[in-house]
Amino acid sequence: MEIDKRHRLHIYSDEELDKNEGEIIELLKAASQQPVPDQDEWLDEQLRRNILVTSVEILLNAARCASLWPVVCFPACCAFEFITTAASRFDISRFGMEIIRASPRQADLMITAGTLTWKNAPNVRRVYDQMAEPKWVIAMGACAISGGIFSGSYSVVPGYNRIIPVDVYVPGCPPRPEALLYGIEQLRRKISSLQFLA
Amino acid sequence: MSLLDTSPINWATTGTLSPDWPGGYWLHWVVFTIIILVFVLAMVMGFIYIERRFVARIQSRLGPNRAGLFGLLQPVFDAIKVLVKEDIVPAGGDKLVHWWAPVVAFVPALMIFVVIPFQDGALLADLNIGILYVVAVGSVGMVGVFMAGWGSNNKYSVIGAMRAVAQIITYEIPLGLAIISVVLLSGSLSLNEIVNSQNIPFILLQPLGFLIYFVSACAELNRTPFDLLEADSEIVAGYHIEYSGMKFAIFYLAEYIEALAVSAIITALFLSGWRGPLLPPWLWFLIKVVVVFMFIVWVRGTIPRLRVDHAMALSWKFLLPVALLNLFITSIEVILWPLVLPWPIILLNLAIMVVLILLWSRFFKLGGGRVEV
Amino acid sequence: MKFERYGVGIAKGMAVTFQNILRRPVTTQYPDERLTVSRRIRGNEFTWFEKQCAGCFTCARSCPIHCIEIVSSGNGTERTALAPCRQTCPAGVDAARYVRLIAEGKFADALAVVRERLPFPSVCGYICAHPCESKCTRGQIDEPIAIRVLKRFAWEHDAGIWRKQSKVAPPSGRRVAIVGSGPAGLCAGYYLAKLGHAVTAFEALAEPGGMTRYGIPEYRLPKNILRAEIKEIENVGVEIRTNTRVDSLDALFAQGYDAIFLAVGAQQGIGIGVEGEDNPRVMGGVSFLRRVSMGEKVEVGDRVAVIGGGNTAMDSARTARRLGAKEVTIVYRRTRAEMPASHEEIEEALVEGIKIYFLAAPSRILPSPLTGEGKGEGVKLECIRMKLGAPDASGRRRPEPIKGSEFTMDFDTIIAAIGQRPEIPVSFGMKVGRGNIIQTDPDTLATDKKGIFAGGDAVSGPATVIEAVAAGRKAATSIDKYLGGSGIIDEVLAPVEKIPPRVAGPREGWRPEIPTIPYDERINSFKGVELSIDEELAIEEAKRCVRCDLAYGIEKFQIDTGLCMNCGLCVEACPFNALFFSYSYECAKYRRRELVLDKEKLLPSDRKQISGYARPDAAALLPKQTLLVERDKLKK
Amino acid sequence: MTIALSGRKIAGKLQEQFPGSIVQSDESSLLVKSEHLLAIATFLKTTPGFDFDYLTSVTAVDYRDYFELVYHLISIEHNHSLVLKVRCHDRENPTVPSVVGVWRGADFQEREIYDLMGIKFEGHPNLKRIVLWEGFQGHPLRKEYKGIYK
Amino acid sequence: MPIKTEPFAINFGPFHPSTHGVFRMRTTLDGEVIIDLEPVFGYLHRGIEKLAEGRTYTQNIPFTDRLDYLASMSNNLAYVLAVEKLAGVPVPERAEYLRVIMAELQRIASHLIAVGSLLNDCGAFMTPILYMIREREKILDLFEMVSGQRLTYNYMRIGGVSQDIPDEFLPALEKFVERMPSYIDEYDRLLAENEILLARLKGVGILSKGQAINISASGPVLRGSGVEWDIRKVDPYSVYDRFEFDIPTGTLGDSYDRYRVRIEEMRQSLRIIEQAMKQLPSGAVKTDVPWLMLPPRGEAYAHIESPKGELGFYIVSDNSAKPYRFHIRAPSLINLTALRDMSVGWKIADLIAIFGSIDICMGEVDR
Repeated sequence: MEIDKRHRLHIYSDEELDKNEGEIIELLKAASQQPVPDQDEWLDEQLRRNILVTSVEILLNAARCASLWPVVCFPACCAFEFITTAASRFDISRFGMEIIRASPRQADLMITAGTLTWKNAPNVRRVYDQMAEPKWVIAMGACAISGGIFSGSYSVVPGYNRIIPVDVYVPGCPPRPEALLYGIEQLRRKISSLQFLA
Repeated sequence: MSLLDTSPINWATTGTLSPDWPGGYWLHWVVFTIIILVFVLAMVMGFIYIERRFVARIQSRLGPNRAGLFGLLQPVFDAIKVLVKEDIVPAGGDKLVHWWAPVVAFVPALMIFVVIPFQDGALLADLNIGILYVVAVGSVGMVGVFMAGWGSNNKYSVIGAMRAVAQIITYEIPLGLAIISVVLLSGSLSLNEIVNSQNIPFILLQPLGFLIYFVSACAELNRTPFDLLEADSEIVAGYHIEYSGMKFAIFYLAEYIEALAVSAIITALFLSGWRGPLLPPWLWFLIKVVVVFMFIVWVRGTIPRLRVDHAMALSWKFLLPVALLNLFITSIEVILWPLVLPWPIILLNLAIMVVLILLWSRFFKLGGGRVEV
Repeated sequence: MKFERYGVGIAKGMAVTFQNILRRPVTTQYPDERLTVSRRIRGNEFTWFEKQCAGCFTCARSCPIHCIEIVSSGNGTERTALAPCRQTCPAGVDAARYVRLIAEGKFADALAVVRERLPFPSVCGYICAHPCESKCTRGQIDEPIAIRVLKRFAWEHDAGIWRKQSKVAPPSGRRVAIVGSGPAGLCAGYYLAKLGHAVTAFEALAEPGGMTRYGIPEYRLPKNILRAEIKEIENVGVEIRTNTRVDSLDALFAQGYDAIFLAVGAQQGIGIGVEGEDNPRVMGGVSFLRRVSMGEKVEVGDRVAVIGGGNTAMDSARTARRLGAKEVTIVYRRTRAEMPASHEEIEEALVEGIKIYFLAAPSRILPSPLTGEGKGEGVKLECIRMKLGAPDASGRRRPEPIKGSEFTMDFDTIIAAIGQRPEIPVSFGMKVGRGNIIQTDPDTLATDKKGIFAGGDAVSGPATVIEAVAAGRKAATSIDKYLGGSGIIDEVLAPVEKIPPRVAGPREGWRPEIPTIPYDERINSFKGVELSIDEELAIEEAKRCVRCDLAYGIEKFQIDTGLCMNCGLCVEACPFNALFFSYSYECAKYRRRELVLDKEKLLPSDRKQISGYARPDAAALLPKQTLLVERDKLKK
Repeated sequence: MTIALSGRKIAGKLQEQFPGSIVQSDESSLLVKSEHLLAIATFLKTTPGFDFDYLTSVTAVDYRDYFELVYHLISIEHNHSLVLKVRCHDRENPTVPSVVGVWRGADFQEREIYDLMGIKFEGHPNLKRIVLWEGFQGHPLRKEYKGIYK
Repeated sequence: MPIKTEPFAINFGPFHPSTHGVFRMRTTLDGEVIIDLEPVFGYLHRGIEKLAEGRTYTQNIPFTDRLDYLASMSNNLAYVLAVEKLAGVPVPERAEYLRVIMAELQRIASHLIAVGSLLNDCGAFMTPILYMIREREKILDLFEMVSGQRLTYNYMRIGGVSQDIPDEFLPALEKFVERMPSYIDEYDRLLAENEILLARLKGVGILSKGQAINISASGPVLRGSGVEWDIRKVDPYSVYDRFEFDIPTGTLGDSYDRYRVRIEEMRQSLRIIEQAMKQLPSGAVKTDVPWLMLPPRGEAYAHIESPKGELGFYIVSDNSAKPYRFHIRAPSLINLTALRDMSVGWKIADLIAIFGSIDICMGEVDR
């Protein structure tokens, strides 16, 4: 099977791709100097008004809480603490989070397990955009919250909330599986107080 | 006699429909469609739950136990959540093909249940070419998968679709040959007849046939060891990468409905359907279906994934010749059938199976796999 | 690739998974979902003890990512726990306070603080063995504070304000006799004189000062400094009679003394105990130093051997070097780590070109024919190689000779500085224990004879000047109590100062180099080796002090757990056990701001489980203070 | 034990082989001129006595007025090691011959040095940034790079 | 007449389930066959070497935890050995033995993840990796007892170890060392002779002995190709010369040999731990080195046998409290030079298997 080399032309050359990627990164870096504010205004106002959520919403929220499917976002050390949480000893499949969907389309929870660098930021942003609504983000670990030990570096984004809105922050480096389970508990409490159909 | 006092059990045992059945054919059709839909959806929910709990048990963990009692509501919640999620259609993809793909994949899987006998005579249409219908409809689902692969404008899904088509074509043939050897024994194509003729479960008479059928059925289902289709470690999620929300739910259900169909067919063909000593026949049917499914799940939890060319080579070079030999041996046995008692035949078949597998695997070469570039 | 054993491998695999189906799942079930973690976990929650915290910024400075933010209110308050330097000083000198006073430039007050506990600030400034510097907290960070040098600096900048506060009680009519005018005797005499007793010190030799006068060579402690100190003590009323050897204690009692304090020191050198020791070229270390310090011209020749590893050996070697010896070799039977001499002494000796033979001990001394040109008979020293065996009672490893490893060296003089023993005349009738030291009651230093006390090297064996002073203080207290007084000898000389505000922590940076005279000037002169330091260098050095005796009020103590990486370096760096890691890790939050723990959240209000990370016995270390001398009530 | 060969002994042998290529050699390392680097490298790799066939690591250090490249070489059968150093004093565009031809292991390490330190390697098959993105200004590991926030 | 096919480029991009972190392979495929492959790194480049120049020697220890985050103890050991070699700090006996025990436990934990993720990439639906993580949990408990953390231990200090082991550590270690061989045999029964796995791994991604040495591969990748080169034997550091253990090496240099070498190394590590536990002396665990120590001017290169290969630290000091240059010789980065030669011509599924058998850790590749 002789491969026709001429056909390689329509594939972009490597230099071109790298240059294009470089521009995207520089654009994103310029655009994301301010962190995305935590969506806590509506949380307070929600709890203050403590109106009853209609029964349909209770069912939908319960369904959403019971089957949160995390997307594959495993840059660094927190990834292995997340895998250990998904493993046999601290089993998150008990809460219905077993299927780690590799494709963002079916996932609805992004657990950012690892340090975010500027080179990886556009990809994280693209994966977040590809995820179907309603989606949530748990910033896991000190690097995800504030850049952690590498916060001063020239190539590390000081916290995921510069790129994507974050729902729950789980501190620790890496956070213990119990801390992550507690973080997921917080997220479930946040989801069950959501109001969609009003 | 009104409908109420004729419970389905004695009504079905009267063989063909009693003449004074008020609605005639159409009422029977409506009742049975409802039974099939209810049976399929309930069993699929059950299967999802069984699979997640059983695989969890294999991996010494617990599996979902927080949603409802013992986690029984977990599949329900999964379904609700997936149905309510946002439905994304990829921009570059072929919208029409993308939209229709799940339907084309889902409907054939449901149509298989028309000929599956839950009990003697209790099936929607007792086609006399039942098993041929099953094989024909079974492979239509693949068209849906290919449409999904092509429609979602994603390189991974195209690779997945290509692999699916290649795999189905190669495994149709051993599947068909295994079915033919069963039909030889039972003498009729209709599933109801096959089950009735199974005084001895065909698995004993046809161990090699069962093995070939089971392996090819796994390939049809894209379950491990043949889940090259959505091998999530290689091509992310195969054909249903770009699907989310309702369309993904349909694909997810289609996969499990096909599993249900295959286990139902296996019980019908090899494990003598509803026949069993004590329990009511339809309960036997359910038990056997669940047992076969758990075996499939057990295989899924243990065996690694075959490479594409290994899967093809396994089918062309190993299953096909062995299936032909099996067919040849079965035909000889059918001729000798009336003269010899069944038990020596069973032992003979088992011996043939072992000899054939070990002998043939000596010649079976998988090829290096490296292409000089 | 052949499939000859088709299916066997797969079957085995299925068997293993089936086996696991039967095993119990390992998932941790609720309620013990929260595992019992080890006592030492570095979780995500801090516990901070405000009382323990001294506001010294060490934790903030040790954190690699600066996630601890401390705003100090600057007003320092006394800490209940004593500073480590003050705890280890035998005489209890408040080193932290006087270093702080120097940092503010109040040198006279600093000397007053030293004088409160120490009658010889200059002597200790020059030759103290500074145990305080070994325990200095700053030593854990980079290098300890140069406390001895600052004490000498304070003495050189004395404005004499301590004299105003120094009171001498009216004469109490009782008379105390002190045998021996070493540091212990004079210190006891000084305090007894201030309490009004008539003190007379009897010195056998020509000048008072004991070991500091005759044992310490000129280049380490200039004689005029010592004479000035002793002058101060005489001003208080201590009468010193030199060249009067005391033979019998009863004679003293007969002369009307009510109490006697034996402080004869340990002047007698111990012999090597080898054959041929009586050779005229062999002399004792102490006697060699005494003859030199008396001004006698001792002829040592070109090659000198010094046997022993203590301070006396170092002094003899360096004195020999100054007397013109070309080649001085120290023979010590253990290794460098076990040498009792202080670290700087060994360094200075090496700098001055003195060679040290480790793991070698003298086995024989033989007269050898003429060595140098016409310098009379030399001496041949035969040594044997040693190797270190199991540690003996004193914790140092016992050297064992290696058979047949003798080697000989030729010298002009051999100085034996193995050790010293007190020389107690039998006429005193004292009960004498091992090493010829006087047996006394450790707290009151009283001997078994009524009215007779003993202290200093005579009781403790050869020890440092500061320990002799401490013994002198203890003897003064017990003698005063024996004579019916209150026994309180503490006095307040320094004015009570307002604690200076300090917002930032101690100065960063290493200990400055202490100026010394260059190498070639040292050889044939007895000039003082260590030069005095100027003011700005002293203030710089004093600013490095962590001030462990103060606790600076903390307005804001914040830890950003969103930034913190649980490395535990801050908990290890904190010298005051004020910061603990505990392991309740339920700390996920909705908002980034809430991850910052401030003072209220950090206090140990409800936390029971304090983790043991870097504090193995965490529970035992909770707020508890260590007290050497209970707080000076007089100060308040 | 891996015996670390002293630079001086090796310098003696290399002197007659490549006159004038040894700049300075001391107990632990051997400094050579960058023009002779490739020749010396192949010589060290091929001659039977040395057989330095395993390049452990390539490092660049910025000593403000010159860049120094440190090559740690090991011979697998003789189990001895050598430290080879090369300096380039030009700071605008420092260039050093690439040793990828001799040891392929240096490929990524040289690309990383080019990326972080800015030293170009002639003869490197595909010299471009490895860990940073194309549009990045400057080379972070240089001493005068001050891109750090805290 | 050759079929006219058209190659297409595909990214096994940063977010791919089986690229062990954020590693991207820009491959050109012809159908399933790989024509060309270019690894792209940098998605986890945090600039540790630049940050380390701004912190003191003790403050740099937490950085080394995050280099190869699956083998933090080995990173600590390598860095601390380099600084001790530079500053000439003596280490007490007990600390040396504790370091050996921790390094070997870490080797087992790292190999468990390496083999587990290789088998997971070959498709056995997470079962082997979950078994191996179940055993790794026991090791993590031991580490948590000793250092208080589960993954980033920051346990070793310059001049020894930060704290002595608690008294419940040794019994737990004995129980672990006695039980672990039976678990390793269980993994072998589960998959080692599985025909499908043999077909997927045997003869796939061959790296010859000469090629392995030329690309200066190290660790299981080098030993898989038959080169007997293990720093613990060849250039013994710490007290490794007091234990006897042997070095498993492969023959063909294919993915299966590398998988076997890792399984055997786990057994050897257990042997070392047993011997170390018996000879563990009592005494101090740390010489008191001041926090801000000033090593003398000069440079030092120390290398150890980390689970991934030869991990080296090259530290240049200018007699200040902070290192002048802090370079890490990352075994994963250098082992990746072999990826292109090994995988061209194979199919996608083999690429994933070969990549899994090299066992890299992105924290170390990008630093």
